Amino acid sequence: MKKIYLDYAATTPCHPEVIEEMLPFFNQIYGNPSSVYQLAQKAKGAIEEAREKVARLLNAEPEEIIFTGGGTEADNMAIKGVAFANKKRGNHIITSRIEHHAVINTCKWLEKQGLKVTYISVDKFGVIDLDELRKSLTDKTILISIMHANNEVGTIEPIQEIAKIARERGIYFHTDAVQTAGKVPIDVKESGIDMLSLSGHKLYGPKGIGALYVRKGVKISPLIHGGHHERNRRAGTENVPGIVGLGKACEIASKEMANEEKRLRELRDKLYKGLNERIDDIILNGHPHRRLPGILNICVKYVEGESMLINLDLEGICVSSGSACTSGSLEPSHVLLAMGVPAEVAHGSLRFSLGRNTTQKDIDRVISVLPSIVEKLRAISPFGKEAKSKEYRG
Amino acid sequence: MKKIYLDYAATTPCHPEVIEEMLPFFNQIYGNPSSVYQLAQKAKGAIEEAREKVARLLNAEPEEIIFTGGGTEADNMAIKGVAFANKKRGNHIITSRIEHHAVINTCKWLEKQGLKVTYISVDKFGVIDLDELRKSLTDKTILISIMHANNEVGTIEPIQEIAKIARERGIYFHTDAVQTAGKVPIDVKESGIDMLSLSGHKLYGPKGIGALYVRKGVKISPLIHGGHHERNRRAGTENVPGIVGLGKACEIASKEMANEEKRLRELRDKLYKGLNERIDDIILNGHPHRRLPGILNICVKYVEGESMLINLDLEGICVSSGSACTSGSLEPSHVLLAMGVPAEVAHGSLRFSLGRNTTQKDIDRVISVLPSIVEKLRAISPFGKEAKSKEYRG
Amino acid sequence: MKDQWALYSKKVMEHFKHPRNVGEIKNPDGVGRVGNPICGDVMELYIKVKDDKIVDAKFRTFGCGAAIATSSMVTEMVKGKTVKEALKISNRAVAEALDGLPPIKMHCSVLAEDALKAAIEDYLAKKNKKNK
Amino acid sequence: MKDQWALYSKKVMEHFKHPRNVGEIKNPDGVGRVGNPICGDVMELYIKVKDDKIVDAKFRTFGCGAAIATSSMVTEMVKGKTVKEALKISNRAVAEALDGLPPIKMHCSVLAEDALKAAIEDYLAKKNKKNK
Ligand SMILES: Cc1ncc(COP(=O)(O)O)c(C=O)c1O
Ligand SMILES: Cc1ncc(COP(=O)(O)O)c(C=O)c1O
Repeated sequence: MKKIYLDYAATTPCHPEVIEEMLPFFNQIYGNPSSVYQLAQKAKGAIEEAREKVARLLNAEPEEIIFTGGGTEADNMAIKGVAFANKKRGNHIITSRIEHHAVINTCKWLEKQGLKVTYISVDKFGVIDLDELRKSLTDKTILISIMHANNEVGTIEPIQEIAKIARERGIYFHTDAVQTAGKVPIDVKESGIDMLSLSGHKLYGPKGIGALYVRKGVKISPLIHGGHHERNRRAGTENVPGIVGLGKACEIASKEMANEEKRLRELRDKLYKGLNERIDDIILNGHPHRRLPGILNICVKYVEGESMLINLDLEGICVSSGSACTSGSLEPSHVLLAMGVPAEVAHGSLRFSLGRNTTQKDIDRVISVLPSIVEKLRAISPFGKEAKSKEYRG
Repeated sequence: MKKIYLDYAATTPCHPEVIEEMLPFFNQIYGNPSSVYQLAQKAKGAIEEAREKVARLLNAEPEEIIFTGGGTEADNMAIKGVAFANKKRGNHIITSRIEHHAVINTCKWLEKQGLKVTYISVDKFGVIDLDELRKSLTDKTILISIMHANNEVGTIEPIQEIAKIARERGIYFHTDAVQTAGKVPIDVKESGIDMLSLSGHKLYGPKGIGALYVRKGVKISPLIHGGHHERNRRAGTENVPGIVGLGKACEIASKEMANEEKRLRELRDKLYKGLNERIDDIILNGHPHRRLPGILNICVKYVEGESMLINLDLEGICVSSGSACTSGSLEPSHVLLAMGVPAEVAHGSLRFSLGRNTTQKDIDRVISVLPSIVEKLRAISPFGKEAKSKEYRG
Repeated sequence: MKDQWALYSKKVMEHFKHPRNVGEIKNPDGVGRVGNPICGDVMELYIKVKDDKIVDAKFRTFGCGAAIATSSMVTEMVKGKTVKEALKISNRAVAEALDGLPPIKMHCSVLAEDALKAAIEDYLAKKNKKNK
Repeated sequence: MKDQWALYSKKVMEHFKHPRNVGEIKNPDGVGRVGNPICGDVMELYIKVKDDKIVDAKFRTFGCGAAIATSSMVTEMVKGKTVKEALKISNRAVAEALDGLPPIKMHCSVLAEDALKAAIEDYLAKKNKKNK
């Protein structure tokens, strides 16, 4: 059975050219980039070339790119880095209710350290409330951290407007672009972004590598202390193969993004249309068009997400769910809740995320397989009989 | 010209079996370990197997192993983790003057955050002063962090005694074992170690992956916040290939360590003997026998380290120097200075570190090549004429 | 690497794929409903009792794979048992009968135990009423 | 990947491998000694001056690759120059003549400039004394 992978927002396979590019750095050009001899300087050179490629994807300067151990580390570094380096300027951070846990839990930790954090609401499409954001600004605000696009529903936030608000008040603006880098165009200069996180494994690069863009002049302190690596901003022997792989992935993305964006959007819309025609009581989550091209998030009423997901897996189809049960907590997706989706409906969410290898055939297969899975589970569900009736609380 | 790599303490090439083991995880078993479907659960399973292998190398329990982005991150996590989680118990940390910058600069940063840090002296062999350590204990001491073996000179510290002192007082003991893991036996249970850092790329695993052993019951807070990964102790999508590679590297090390230790010790001692016979005015740094098997650190008087190093590179020989000039600062090795080596002599240090692929022939080559390099540089040096004279301040 | 790494045991998957005793019992002797749709799992368990023995059991469940499998398993386990015996079925027993559950899913087995207890209590309450 | 990634340019390596003008000048007209062994680099620069023109220059250096190469280069550059012209040789000019130095090594070129200045000052001081 051919696997149909529709969870590209969770992680992506490495692009074959990425793997090829990385391989020599495991046991041929293996020198420590901090060393002086040629074997090491070649590794150092490869890092600098990768840095240029990452910078080019964002229209940044190479010196503004800091390699990290992933997207989560980049988020932590940006937020804690600003918090610790700007204590004298203030102690207030603004973020949103729909951020990734890498941002939310970092903010929660900072609250325990005495900082104040405001979590801005979103509308039913998952778009940040700009008025609420403006009103929550104080003299002590040092940072606004709002994601570029949400990882569950794909809604793209008005970051250019947010950047403007931040810049007018002399507040730093960080955006978690882990889901958007390499998927939609980003221009840090034009957008007025001060800091931006991205992650290798979301754009066909390897896992365990990421980058933080930090605009020249932004004051942040390191998250990881030690040697002089990354211009004293992130210590630790560089993950040379990972960095080289991320560089290659960014290079490929720069070239292929425009075509891929269009292709995925079409496939995704076909998928939704097909499912919507064949399954009753499904809801589209996220903004109808200001949304990442590859993401389709729906709620299927009266059934729970994981049980659909496992049935799909039995058919060789890999998707994800914002369902609580996938993480072992009882709370369903904080993103859907923030968008006003009732908890019992939110439990029935499914996220399809399309990518490089997704074909029309894959989409057709899902459309043909999911309806009978839903039917079967609704037959087991105590709410199944309520389908189409008004009794259901959803 | 065949490369002679003698900088295994800086980094190692990946073992071929490590690369082989990692490869499928780049684009075959590429699922995100947090996902539910089989593709992902296989990746999760591979992580847990790797965790067992790392645990076995240290005689730890698998749940006590946390994967990190490298040795530096592990050191940061241990020290900051204890500092932030034990604020109520105290604010004093004891470490040594010869720690890696990953430890020293983390401690310096904590000092800026208001903590107190004592840096213990070492004797001329680089062995920690246990009396000074005992005397510096206070009611507020929450952590002792002393490295297992020093990365520049290879001296092995009396960690069992230190662990005992710590345990008697209910103080946590962390050891940076980045240089020793996989090189000499470690038994965390028997030694009474509470936390231990190791790094993949020092033991023929990949760069950008490391691990922190944290004994059950030790209270530390995460360094990187976010998702539920690593039992809520280190957030971020797992670097699956890296983790698998580290696991394999630990498995190989468990098997080969004993033989390799003996072989390297012999080769290293031959190297020293050969150089000492052929070059005047060289000094052995580090403990004469309580020292890592693969490390030979010498000072060559009247010449500067980097200039030797580059001449050796021209002969295809890769070594390292504690010389200031390799890092761009003017201070020579803090380790040699702490051991009482005069600064002008410390500038002439060379570290040879032997490993898996080192042969007798490599050693012979170095012995035949280095003397003429030293001779040439001493002829250029204004102190060359002082060689063997008493005038030289060294 | 081990041959098979999976979230659920083969037994869990067996019961998930082919759940036993799905549905309702008309005129049941006891019904238990536990869980909460807001928390993501709800179990309804129906029992038919004859001479103090559970002769039939059925369920409906809204929940994850483990919730469905434990529901299926618990209905299998109670059939033929006396009410007293059935009351002794612990969540661990259900989990074990499924060759184990992942730690984060153990709460599903608790739910199964609770649903069974609730159904039996319902039966006992009704019986008491009748006897009075 | 670019063909050659290295710490030093080919020119630096050329001068490092085959440093020009190593040694001392007997009865020099000027000597400059700068740097400090404790900091890891010391340069000694000797000049011979005839009719206000530097006719010979030699050096001895304790230091890294860049220190040796800049010493070699600066001695080459001053030869044939008048004292006044030589005083205008900046550290940047030395670095440029070597096709650049890595940023962390720029201080070596400063040292070369300083050594040259010190040697010329020594020459001028001696000359002044003689002239008095
Ligand atoms: C003793 C010691 N500690 C820590 C580190 C840092 O480890 P990593 O390079 O994996 O960050 C190193 C090596 O660089 C080391 O030798
Ligand atoms: C929006 C967003 N931010 C941050 C992360 C974390 O990145 P990483 O998995 O590289 O740590 C992810 C994905 O996991 C994400 O989707």
